[in-house]
Amino acid sequence: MGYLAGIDVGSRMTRSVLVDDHGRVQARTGRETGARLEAAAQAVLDELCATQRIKPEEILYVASTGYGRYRVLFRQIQITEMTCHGVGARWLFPGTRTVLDIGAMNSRALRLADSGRVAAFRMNDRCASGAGRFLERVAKALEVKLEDVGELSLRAQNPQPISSICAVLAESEVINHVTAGASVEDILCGAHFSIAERLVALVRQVGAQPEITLTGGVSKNAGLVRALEERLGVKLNVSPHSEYAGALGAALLARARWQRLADAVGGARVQSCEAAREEPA
Amino acid sequence: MLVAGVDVGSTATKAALLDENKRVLALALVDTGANVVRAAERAFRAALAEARVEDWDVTYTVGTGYGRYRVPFGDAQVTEIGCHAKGASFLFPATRTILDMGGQDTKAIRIGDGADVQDFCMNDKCAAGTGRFLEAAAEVLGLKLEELGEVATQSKKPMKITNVCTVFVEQEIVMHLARGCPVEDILAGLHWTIAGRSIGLLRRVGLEPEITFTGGVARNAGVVRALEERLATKLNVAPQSQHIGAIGAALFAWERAAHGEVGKRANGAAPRPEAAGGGN
Amino acid sequence: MENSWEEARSWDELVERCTPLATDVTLPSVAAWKAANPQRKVVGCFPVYTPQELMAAAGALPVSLFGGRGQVEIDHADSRIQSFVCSIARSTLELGLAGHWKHVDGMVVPSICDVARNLSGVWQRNFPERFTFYLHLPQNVSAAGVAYYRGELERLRQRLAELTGALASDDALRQSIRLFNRNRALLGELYQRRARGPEQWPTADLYVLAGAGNVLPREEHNRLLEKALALGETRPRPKRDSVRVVVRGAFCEQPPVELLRVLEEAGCAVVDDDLQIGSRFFLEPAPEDGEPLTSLAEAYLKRTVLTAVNTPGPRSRNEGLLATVAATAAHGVIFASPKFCEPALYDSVLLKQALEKRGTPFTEFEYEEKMTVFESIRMQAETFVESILFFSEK
Amino acid sequence: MGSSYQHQGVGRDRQKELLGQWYGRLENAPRDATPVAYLFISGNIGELLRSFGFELLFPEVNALQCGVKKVAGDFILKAEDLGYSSDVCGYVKNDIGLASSGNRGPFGALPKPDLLVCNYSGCNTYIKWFEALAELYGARVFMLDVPYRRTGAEQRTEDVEYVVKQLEQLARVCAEITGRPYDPDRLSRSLEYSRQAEDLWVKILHAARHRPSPLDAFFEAVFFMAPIYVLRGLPECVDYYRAAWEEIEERRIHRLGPVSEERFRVVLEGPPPWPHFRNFWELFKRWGVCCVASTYSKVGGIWDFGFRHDPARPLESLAEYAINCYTNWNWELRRQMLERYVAEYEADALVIHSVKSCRSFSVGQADVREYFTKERGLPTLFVESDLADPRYFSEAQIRNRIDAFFEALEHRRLTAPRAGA
Repeated sequence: MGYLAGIDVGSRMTRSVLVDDHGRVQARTGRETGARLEAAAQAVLDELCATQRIKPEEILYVASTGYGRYRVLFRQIQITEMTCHGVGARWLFPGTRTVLDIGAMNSRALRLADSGRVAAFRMNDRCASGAGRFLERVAKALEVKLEDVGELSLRAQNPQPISSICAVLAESEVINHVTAGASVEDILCGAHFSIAERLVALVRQVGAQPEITLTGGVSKNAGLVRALEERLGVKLNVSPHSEYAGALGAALLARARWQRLADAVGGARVQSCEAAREEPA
Repeated sequence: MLVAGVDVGSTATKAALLDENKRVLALALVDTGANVVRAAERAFRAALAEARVEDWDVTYTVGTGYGRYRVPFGDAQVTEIGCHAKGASFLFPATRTILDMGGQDTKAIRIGDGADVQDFCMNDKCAAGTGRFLEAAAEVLGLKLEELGEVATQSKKPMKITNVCTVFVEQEIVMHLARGCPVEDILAGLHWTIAGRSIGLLRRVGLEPEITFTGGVARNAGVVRALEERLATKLNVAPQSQHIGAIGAALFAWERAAHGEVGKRANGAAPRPEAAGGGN
Repeated sequence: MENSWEEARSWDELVERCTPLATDVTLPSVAAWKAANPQRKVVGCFPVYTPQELMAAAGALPVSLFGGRGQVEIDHADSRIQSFVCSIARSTLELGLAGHWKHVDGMVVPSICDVARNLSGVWQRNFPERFTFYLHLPQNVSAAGVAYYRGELERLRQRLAELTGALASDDALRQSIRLFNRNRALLGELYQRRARGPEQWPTADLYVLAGAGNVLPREEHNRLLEKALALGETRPRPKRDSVRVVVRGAFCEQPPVELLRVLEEAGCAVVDDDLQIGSRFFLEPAPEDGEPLTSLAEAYLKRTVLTAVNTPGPRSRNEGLLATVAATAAHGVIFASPKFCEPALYDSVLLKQALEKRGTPFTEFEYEEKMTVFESIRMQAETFVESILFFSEK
Repeated sequence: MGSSYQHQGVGRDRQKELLGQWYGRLENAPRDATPVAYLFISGNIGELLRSFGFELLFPEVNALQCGVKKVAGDFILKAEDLGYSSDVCGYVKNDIGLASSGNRGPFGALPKPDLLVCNYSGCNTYIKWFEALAELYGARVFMLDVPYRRTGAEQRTEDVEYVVKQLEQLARVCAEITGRPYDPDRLSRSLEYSRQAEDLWVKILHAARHRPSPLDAFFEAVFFMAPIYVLRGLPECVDYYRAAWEEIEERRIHRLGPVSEERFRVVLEGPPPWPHFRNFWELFKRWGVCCVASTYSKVGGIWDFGFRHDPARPLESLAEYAINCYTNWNWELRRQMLERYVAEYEADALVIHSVKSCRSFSVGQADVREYFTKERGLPTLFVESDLADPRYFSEAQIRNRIDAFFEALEHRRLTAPRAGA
């Protein structure tokens, strides 16, 4: 049996997923990316092989994704997060039409066509991007643990509004609320809603249609999910594997590419496409 | 007679204590943190402790800094701009232009001989190119804020950093690191960018020498060097640059006291053993 | 220096030698020209639609000024131009205030947008001793509009005479129109060949070759383009898998050439664009005989390449874009708008709606002339390419 | 202000009444089969359109109303959902958002346009705005091209002739749509009303030369100005300014003013931040600041230097009016205007409110600031926010700037005599 791997080198975490040639998930691993991206990528690959007791050469095809996709030296092809999250989300929730990927620094919304093709996408490239970083800062300012902010915010009595567009200035608004004697829960709730506000705008701009699936590291934050569902007025798909959506999508696309390669049909085309993508200077 | 000034900044709260001859008896600095009231009180107390005096010895206290509307601290409030003008021209009498870089505000101020504010400008509604911008950079690079300047001075060829947005600059830094670019070059680039931002403000008020650089960022040798390079002139930087706002506030307090005004702490708010002798 | 391109033996060498001409915003080649022709004048032209035929006919050297191209350290202009205004306005003012354009004797600013319109007055205030001409481009496509624009051109001709000391004769103008028509024809040929074989005619290279025309006398640029057309066919290129895209929005403030390379690396084969539109904005040659100013006025109002800043009159921008997509067999459209460029940002909304109706894929991003990091744009471009390459919906 | 005065509050109340009636006419336009024309405030040629029986709708005024009524934010977000950038004009986005969510605002329902007249004095954004509306409504656009007013004291005749030619085109289009012939006498009659209202409006503005000024020529004038921009040429507009004039006269006689004690007289350049209008005003009132002249109150047209609509030269005077609204003037002409205001109204300072939405206002303001501070030694305050988008108003920061500015002015007043001695 043949294996195919997807490696997602993100700004904080590097994750990998191994699928077999029938597209069944066989293994997944993850670790902190750290400063040396190549090493992180190699490490998750080795872990994959270890879990399955296979040698790296037994992996037929590797697709890399994430901001470090070009640093995965053993890749056959690199594919962007957006394409991969689309495919990954479809696999997790076949009814997915819209994907919201909330990362530490970037957030992205995708609208998928029936084929799974990314029909429209939008990246949060403005003030107050970086939902993850924003929550980290708020947590720091409030002296609470990042893991807890979501849960805490759910206990809010009267959420405190946070208006500033600048994530950094929003932080000082948080401080002002504390000064004014607002409870940590209420402030956190406000913070989550202020992020949700912007994420919703992002989702709307791609012309969101249900089902909407959350992916990315921050998607596990219950407070944010609640805020988003309230603002969007629909339930959201959240999977325990959602932070693996990128690696999963990469693995599945790797499989598709490998099969195309296998069939003589389009083989040449695929080759040239990969040749076409050199490591940028 | 003693007077005090308390400057509640976005990141740090500073206090200064002066005697009747405007000599600085004590300076204190605490993190502002979440509770502005507490921070102001703590800084004030710290200054008192250092000078070994009690709060009723303080005739008059002036509060300043961004926290002043939420917590009017002391007997009167004056804007940071007024206080920095006052403090800077006290330490460097020839000062005509002041650049103050604090946590999330950057200000350029032009003053006359009387330390009178003639013109001023501030950065717009975003933390671009402020102290917070450097903090973010320090975090990403895993350095201490005060280390940045030192490290940057080792740079051979500064990296070009275009992002002034505090959130995006982190991504840009991460990317440069991923490309194996030396930390010192990234930092040198950052300092250069920040300098550029503030020069825009300085030009608005007119770069009249001497220029005095105040606020927390003034302690960063890298920024100072970048500014001096780009402005082709030396800057006045005081060791107590971070306290200049507080000192200015204290000087306003001194003027009020000199006009015979007496603050609430002094006139019997607190128990005063030798109240009878209290001749203020 | 100014003829070094003549010695180029290959396409790559030609592009390399033209790069400084196209990108050095301190305009060394113009300084050299000025040194060689001390008695003649240099007239700077702010984008987009400046009738450079008039300056050439008056014996001056028209130079298309496309801002700072990310090369100038903004030192003075930040104190004059608010943070929410486009970079080209800022860097153009900077280059003037910092004294990089001492050899530019005058400036013509057309009324392309609110920023440009006010910039004309700001420029006048900061350089009172220099020739500044605000050119009103009519928005009313009618006989009245043509007549008014002809009048504007006549006034420009008179003012130029004050600057150069000689009034451009009708014959000189006709001659000049012929010269510019030739230039447009050659650029048009280059663009058509690229549309046929984009990998043979890389856009990043075309950008540089066309850009050289911003600073060179037209006669010289024409010779340069003839040489380019000859050299371009010969160079071998690897065949590669890519999607054909039309680029829109970059008509005024220009992206760094790296951005175009990133697009091509990502697998976008640009088959049409509105980059540096300044030099080739007539769809057809302007009539070469007859009253020259009328023929230029007619050509501008009725036969210009439509961008977000001129009025379409009876024509439709949406139809125009759809026609281009069809004619170039493009897979999709990339809207690359300069940050804070209001006209481009408004326009893209309507154009996107039209493409949506047709089912033509598109993507959009904003750039700035001063940007140095292209990661997010690379990712968007790659995603766009993948969305077309990996999922064939047929 | 107590009941002892008979005219106080008239200007405000009557304005609300008139605008209410006008919006009522708009709401009923479809029922009454009244043709509706959309156009812009700046240098508008409303009299001509009304002479054909059009009822007029000004998208800017709707945007302004949404701002004041604090509903602009949602409409702007709606427009951004449709793909409009966060960096483009908030007025446009407000209007697109409004139009694409049923065209019902705080002022009631709005009719569809039979004609879009893009009289775009001093603003290219207007063109993009109406291109979008044309797409939305499938309505016809008439492009009234108004040349920018350049340096040079004299009005260029070719500019006027060009606009007149276009007004004749427009008249033909109106006749086509309404089936009514162009009636010069009817137009002249309404221009006579315009002239009368303009005389009174100028008297009101000039009243600010008194000390203390009986009105705030910015914060109040922006309300008083509405009728002259949207109802000009109608008799009720003349009555309104007569009543408003009486209110101002009464204030002058009793030395009533917008602030209890007038401590600073300032000239204000730039539009107001509509979503935060009250707070913004309060920040100045606290310091006893009275605006004695403003440019925004001239955003539609400028009469205080002598221009009047002229029944004897209907199209010519409409053209001259169209060309000479504030944002259609170039930098030098704007500077001269501010210079005059500072002198004639004896201002202590210049306040510039720079708004992100409107580049027509904003670009060049920094040079204005530089000119007045450096070359004229006039204290100048520069604050930034937006006229429509509530997200761009940071009260703490603006308050800080305003306080520091007047703190410094006061400090200088205290030290001035000492310096003199």
